[in-house]
Formats: sequence, C-alpha cells, structure tokens
Amino acid sequence: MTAYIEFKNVSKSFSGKPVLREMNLAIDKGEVMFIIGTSGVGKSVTIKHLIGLLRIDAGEIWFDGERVDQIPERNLAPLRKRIGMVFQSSTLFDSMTLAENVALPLRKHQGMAHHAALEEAKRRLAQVYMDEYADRYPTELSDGMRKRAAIARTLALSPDVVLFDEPTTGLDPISARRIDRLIRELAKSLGVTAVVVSHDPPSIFGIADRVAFLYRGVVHVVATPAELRASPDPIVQQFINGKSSGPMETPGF
Amino acid sequence: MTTAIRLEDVHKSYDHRDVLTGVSLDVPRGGKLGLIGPAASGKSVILKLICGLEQPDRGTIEVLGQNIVGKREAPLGDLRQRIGMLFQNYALFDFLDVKGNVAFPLEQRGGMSPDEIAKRVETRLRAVGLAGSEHKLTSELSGGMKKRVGIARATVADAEIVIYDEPSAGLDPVTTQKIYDLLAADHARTHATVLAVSSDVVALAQFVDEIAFLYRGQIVYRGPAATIVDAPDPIVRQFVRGELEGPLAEVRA
Amino acid sequence: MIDEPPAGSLDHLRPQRDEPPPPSPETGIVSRAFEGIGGGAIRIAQEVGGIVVLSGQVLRALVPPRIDRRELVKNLYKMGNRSVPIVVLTAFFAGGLMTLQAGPFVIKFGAAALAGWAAGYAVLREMGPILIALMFSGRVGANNTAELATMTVTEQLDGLRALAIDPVQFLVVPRVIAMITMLFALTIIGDFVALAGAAIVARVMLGIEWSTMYHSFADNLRPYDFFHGVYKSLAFGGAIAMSSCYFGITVRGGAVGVGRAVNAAVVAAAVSIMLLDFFLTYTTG
Amino acid sequence: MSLFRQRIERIGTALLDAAGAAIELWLVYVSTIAGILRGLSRRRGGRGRPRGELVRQLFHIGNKSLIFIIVTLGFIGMVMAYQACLQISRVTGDFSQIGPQTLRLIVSDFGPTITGMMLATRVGAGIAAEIGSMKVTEQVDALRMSGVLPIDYLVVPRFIASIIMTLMLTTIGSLVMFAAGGLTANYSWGVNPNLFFDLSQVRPRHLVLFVIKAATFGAAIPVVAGFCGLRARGSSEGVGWATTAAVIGSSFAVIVLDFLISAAALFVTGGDL
Repeated sequence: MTAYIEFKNVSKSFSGKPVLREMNLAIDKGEVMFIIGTSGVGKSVTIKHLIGLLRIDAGEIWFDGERVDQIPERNLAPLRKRIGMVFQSSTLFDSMTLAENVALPLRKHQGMAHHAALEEAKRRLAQVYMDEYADRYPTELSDGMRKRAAIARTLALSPDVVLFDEPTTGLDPISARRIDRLIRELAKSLGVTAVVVSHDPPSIFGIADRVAFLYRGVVHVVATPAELRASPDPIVQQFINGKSSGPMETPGF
Repeated sequence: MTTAIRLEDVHKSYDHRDVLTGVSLDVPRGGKLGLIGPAASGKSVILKLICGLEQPDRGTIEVLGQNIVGKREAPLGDLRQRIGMLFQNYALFDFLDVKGNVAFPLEQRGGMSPDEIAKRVETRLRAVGLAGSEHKLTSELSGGMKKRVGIARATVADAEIVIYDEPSAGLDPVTTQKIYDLLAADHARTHATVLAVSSDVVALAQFVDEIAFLYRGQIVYRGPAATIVDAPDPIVRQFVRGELEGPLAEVRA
Repeated sequence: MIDEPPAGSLDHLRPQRDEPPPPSPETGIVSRAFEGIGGGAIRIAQEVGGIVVLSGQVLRALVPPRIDRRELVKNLYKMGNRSVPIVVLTAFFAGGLMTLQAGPFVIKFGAAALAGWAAGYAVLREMGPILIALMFSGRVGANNTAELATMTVTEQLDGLRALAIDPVQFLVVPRVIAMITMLFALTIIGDFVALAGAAIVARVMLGIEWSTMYHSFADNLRPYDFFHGVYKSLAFGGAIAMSSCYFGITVRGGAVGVGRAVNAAVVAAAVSIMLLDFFLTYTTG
Repeated sequence: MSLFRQRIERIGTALLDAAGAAIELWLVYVSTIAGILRGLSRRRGGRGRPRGELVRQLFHIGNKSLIFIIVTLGFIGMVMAYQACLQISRVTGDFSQIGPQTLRLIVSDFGPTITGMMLATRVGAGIAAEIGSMKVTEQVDALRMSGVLPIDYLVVPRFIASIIMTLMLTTIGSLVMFAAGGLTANYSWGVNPNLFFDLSQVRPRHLVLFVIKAATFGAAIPVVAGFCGLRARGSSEGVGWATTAAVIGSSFAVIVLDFLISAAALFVTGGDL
C-alpha cells in the first residue's frame, strides 16, 4: 500500500543538467513535511511535479492511491482542487482587491455569485487575520501580508494538501514567524497535509513534523527535526549549522 | 577625517509617503556597520542617497569628506568611482560577459593599461572562485555565482567604501556563510569602510562590528553586533528574535 | 534557484527561442548568411505555428461560450478608455495629412472638388484603418503583452493553473474579444474624426470652403469605401489580439524577457496588418 | 469635492505631467547632443563611451529591421498603387499620371513617414525594452556607480546609429514601395511600366524634404524611446510601461513632426510642391 503522497524513483533534468536522480519520498496524510536543501538543489522543482506544473522524465508519483504523473493537462483540474499551492512570489492579481482574489476560485469552481463569493472570501481572509485589508490591492501591502492573502486564496477550495514554495524566504524575521505559525495552525485545525519547501532553519525546527533533506538529486535523509539535529552525518550537520567549510557541495554557490 | 560617511537629519519621501523622517548616521573610516529593520523601512533608500543616486528632500550627507547634496552628475560620478556597490538583484550588465562586468569599473576609471586591468580582474575572479567562467554570460549563472560576480565587480577597484545591499537574500545558510567569508576576506585585504543592509540578522551580526536599527524612518537603536540578540531596546529584541508578541506594530508597505 | 522554464499546457506553444548555436567559424560568409536566414525563417515559422495553435485554443474556448463576463467587461473598459484619445488624435492627423498631400494637386489645377475625394477616399479605405490599427497595436496591444508577460514572469499564470483555472480561457479569450470589438468601434469613430480633420486642414491651410469639402465627400465617396476600411479593421483586431496574447504568455526570462516579448508582439502585429491589408484589398477591392 | 472639480483637477495634473514630461524629453535631447560633443571633443580614452557599441547598434537597428521594412513597405506600396488605380479607373481612366504622382508622394512624404512609423514600432519598442530592463534591474545605477553618464553610454550610440540607419532604410523602403506599386499597377491594371517608372515629377525640393524627414524621424525615435526607458520604475511591469509608452510616443512624434515639416514646406514653397 503506498503512502498518501509518494515519489518513486523520480528523475528530472533541465537542458541536460540532472536535478533529481531517481529520488524517493513518502509523505503521510495530515503531517507537516519539510523538504530542505541548499539553493539550486531542486526543492521547488520537486513539488511542482505533484500538480503537473512540470513533467518528470522517469519514475512515478502517487497521490491517495492513484498515479498522477501521467494525467494530461486538461484533466488535471480535479487533482488541482485537492492539492493547492502557495508560490514564493504569492502570485496575487495586482488588478484585483484581496477579496476579489480569494473570491476568484469560489466563483469559478463553486458557481458562487459574485457577492456571495466576496462574503465567503472575507471569512477566508479572517482565517489568516487579513480581513481588515479585504478591499486593499496587493501592491499596497507588505510581502508578509501578501503571502497570507495568497494562503487564504489557496485554501478557498478547501484542499486536502497544500504545497508551500519557500514561504518565508525574503521576509523579515517577524513576518516569517507569523507565516510559520499560520501554516502550523491551518495544518492542525483543518487536518491539511502541508508540504513545505524551505531552507530557513527557524521554520524547519519551528513547525516541521518530519524533514526530507534533498542533496545531489536524492533524498539524503528523512527524519524528525530532533533526529536531524542529533544526526552524525557531517553534511547534515554542516547544513544545520550553516557552516561554509565542510564536505557539502553547493550547486547554487 | 575619521568618518567616511555622515548623514545629518536626512528626509526623503516618495509620492507623498515619508520614507525617511530625519535619519542621522555616521560610519567610521575602516568600520563595518550593519543596517537592519522591517521590510520597506527605507534601508535601500539610505544606500542610494549615500551614492548620490538619489537626492534627499532635506538634510546633509557627507561622503569621504565631500558634501554630495545638490551636486551635479559628473562630479558625483568621480566620487562614486571610490565606492563599490553590490546591488540586491546583482545589476550585472547583460551585454557583457563575466570578465567584462568585473573589468568595467577599472576601464571607466582609466589610468591602467589593458593588461594591468586583465591581471587585476584575473586575481579578483580567482579570489571569488570563478576562475574558469570568464566568458560566461550573466544569464548562464546561478544566483550564488551572480552574487560573486557582483562582489568581484564591487571590490575590483579597491574602493574606499563598499556597500552590500542584502548580500545573502534568498540564499540557504551554507551558501550565505560562503558569501560572508568572501566579504570578510575582502575587508581584511583592503580595510575599506563597509555598510551592509540585510534581513538575515544572524549571519550579518557575525560580519559587522555595529548594527543600526531603522524603524519608522529613523535610526532608533545602534549597538555592537555581538550583543544585538539581547539589545536593551525591546523593539529591536523582538525583531531580531522574530517573536510575534511585542511592541513592533504590523508593518505595512 | 534554477530558472526552470514554466511548462504545462502552454509548453507546446513555446518554441525553442534560445539563439540557435552560432555557426562554426570555418563555414564561409555565404553559408553563414544562409544559416542566419534559415535560422531566422525557422524561428518565424515556429512563432507563427504557436500563434495558430493559440488561436485554435481560443476558438475551442469560444464554441460553447464560457467567457468570464467580469474579465471581459473590465478589459473592454480598460482598452477602450485608454485608446480613445490616441486614436482620435491619430485619425485627425491622418485626415489632415491626406489633405496636405492632395493640396498641391488642388492648388495647381484649381480642382477643389478633388480634395474631398482624394483625402476622404485614402483615409476611409487605407490610411484610417491602418494608422488607427498601428496606434491601437502600440497602445493596447503592447500594453496587453506587457501585462500578460509580467503575469507569466511573476508566476501568476502558474498560480491560475494551480487553482485549476485555464489561463487561455480566463485571461486570453476575454482580451481577444475586447480587442477585436474595440478596434472595430474605434475605426468607425476614427474615420469620422479623420474626415473632420481633412476638412479643417483643407479650410485652414488650403482655404477650401466647408461646403465644397462636404459636397466633395458626398458626391465621390461611396458607402462601400467606408465599409471596406471598417471590416478590414476586424481582421487587424484579430491579428493584433492573437500576436499580443501569444508573445505575452510565452515570455521567458525576467524583465529582459518582458521587453523582448512586447517588441516581438508589436513587430508581428505591424507585419500582419500590412499582409492582411494587402490580401483583403486585393481580394475584395 | 464636486465631481466637476475632481475632473478638472485630473485634467490639470495630466497637463502638468505632460508639460513636465515634455521638458524632461527636451532635456534628454539636449544632453544627447551634449553627449555627442563630449564624445567628439576630448577622447577620454574611450571612457564613458562603449567601444564598438555604435557598430553593434548599427547592426541591431539596421540589419534586424531590414526585412521588416522591406515586407511592410512593399505591401503598403502595392496597396496604395492598387487603390489609386482602382479610383482613377472610376473617375478618369487616365493612368499616365499615376506613376510620377505616386513617386512624388513617396519621396516627399509617404516614404519617410511610413518607414518612420514602422521603425517607431520596431526600433522604438526595442530601445525602450533594452534600456527599460536595464533601468529596473539597476544596471543604469551600476553604470552611474562607475562614473558613467547613462545618456552618453546608452542613448548617444543609438541616436547616431538610428539617424544613419533610418536614412538608409527609408531609401530602401521607398524604392521597394515604388517598385512594388509599379508591379501591382502593371499586373492588375496593365499600366505600362515605362509610364509608371517616370522620375519627371520629382524635384530637388522633394529630395530635400525626404532627407530632412528621414533624419528627423531617425533622431526622434531613439530620444523618445531612451527617455521612456530611463523613466521605467518597478519591476517587469515597469518595462512593459516603458515599451508601450515608447511605441506610442515615437509613432506620435513621427506623425506630428511629419505634419509640421510638411506644413512648413508647403508654406516655404508657397504650395508649389
């Protein structure tokens, strides 16, 4: 029986450069799984395969007992309603207010009239403590607030899984911790499985149930944060303590 | 002349939004000052004002003993040649290759023969570990490599002041540490005055001597970098530790 | 971060746009020239192929019309509101220019009656629709490309697909319809403004009475001259809309890519306007 | 505040912005000329001016636009001749004057104007896109950090290259337009080529107008496009704005300049054009 989400021998390369080399990863239902590693190792690439934004070269991807990596683009709608994604650049529409942004999926998929969708959108924004900014435009807000609104929009379709692509990168310490607390809260209260790509130690050791350490195209180690900290592996230790000297290769450097 | 940079009651606003409301700051010659603060608090604006890339609405700015407020572009140009700057999104010239980018400041300053320039560029590229990629175009480089080309270009002309705008933005802890090792090596070699802006306070604190905290358009605290985590000012402490509860208000762009 | 190319439903639209490998030095000048032309021709063929595929997708989304009404209304307003001033000014100058060209004729042969015919005819059938289409392509087409390209570069298109909303149907279809409708309406308005411009310049610069110009228009110009120009603007609108949206959503690379996409879109629009104009004039003259 | 006052204020600010922009545009033009003089006067060892950039721009503006100009002007030449023949056949049926009059029109106005409009689209958008993306990615600030004046480095080479290339492309374009027109007139209306290709109507003053218009358009396009590029703000949407503004600005400059030059010529020659 496969796990809730499972990558089996997944390989992917870009213009000849191999990024994933027969990588395996299993994620259980309801847990907060972090995928960590240095910049340029292919963390974001991994989760984009789950909802067909990228196509793998070889291997299989399973979700809830069903193989998903071969579904053609036009039939991906049902899967994308069950797996939501929050991008690093929060991808809100600058021409719409926050409420209109969140109302968009409600209008398109739940057939809600515009006003009903706006009301529901305000309730969703309240979940992320952003209801007082419902009528503001994204460009008027800080990165941290835009990120929370993007999370509200992704949750509008009540997905079973939410993928986060480096949610705290580029945010100042306070906004970053606010996003962490929000991810943890939503995962536990809504029973949503959260898959978070990150290289931000306070996030990793703050809210992760389990951590998958991606290195040289494979999952080097999967462990709880405590196990990770105690891990004898020199590469893991170098990453956690952010040491520049050590055996670790940094493709992004 | 003991201070390399001196700002006195500097005001700056954009489309009637006050960004700087009376900033006074000085950086001792050969010193290393870090500048931190919430998102969109005007950190990058201060850097642009110091280079004369923008003019303040009010207040005086003295760089290397010269008052730069109200100066025309040409004399400012000569002063800027004594300042090296690493831009936040690299600002590498996309019409030149790596070697061309690093040689550019020397070519424009004049007074050096082509092969003298070539030799100097060669040593700089080797120092940042890019010896083999002289002829690569900027579009072929990873984030970390672009950062290193930017550092080489900022320090090739042995500028008396070097300014780093978010040197570790978006990089993982290990790559970040490798970048800061390069910055430290450069400072040891040239003893230039350093001013660095960053939202990654932990990594910054290990590199600079002192840290100033910019909040609501003014410098509200300045103290030694080593003890920034338990700074006497509660707002600074809350910001550096990333605690959610505390006096620091929700910041809006 | 690896700058991996956004893929998915738009992948087959996106030809390999990176520069073909530079020809090896040994090959002679002539063969290198041919390689250049060949390479260029292939790239153009790929882009035209991509536009045709996108047009197919737009038509498929139109057959059972599933258009987002709010997005359509928003675009109609934005495109119309933004282009009226520039189109009116262009049309006025077009009319004036045509009269200026006809001026020497009039003064030499004293045939004032000809002025109305020469200016009006050229404006209604050719100069009006073409100049208005070119300005519309510059004002609205380029802006639309820039907007879509910015949305693609900042992952907003991928964001839409992650919300199970098809970007072609939600973003492209309303904009195509809005552009075709708007150019059609603006050409009609523009034609009248151009005739007014012609009359004013004739009166001011060449001293031709209003009544002479009016009769000259009324007697020599046929209704078909007006319709000929206006229905051509429908074809121009389609060409501008398709090339504008295509280069918008298939952009690659950051800010530099956006600039290149807008440049390609306006060039493609200009060339297709000229080709369509010749083809339609020739077949339905 | 009443809606009426609000509207007036909006128009007022729009006018003020337009006036401000016009002044700034004029300053860009003046500093471009100053940049050329600076470049010529003291050879600062090539400092402040890019080596080989002029040749690169000549290729970039000229060669890359050649096919575009030939195609567009060829087709518009054919269409103009076809329409003219169609209308003449309706009125007098005397095709003898078609060729010479068309050539006079092309040389004195249509050649430079339509080539200018096409280059405004192609070259205007290209320059604004390039300089705009350099501005939003802070490369312009990086230039200034090395003591380089952005207008000297970016606008001047494009300015010179554009004038040279616009003159050449206008000549080629006009020839193609006339030839294509002649072929169409012959092919579909049987107009005898000897009748069509007759240079009698073209007088020296037409050629002077041709050169003045082509050179003026060639100068205006890079100045307007460079101005828009240097004003780009924000990130990729800033580049989009700059490119759009450049296409409109330079096309509009071509139309207005053409109108002014044509009107002045009409005035100077007392209508004997």
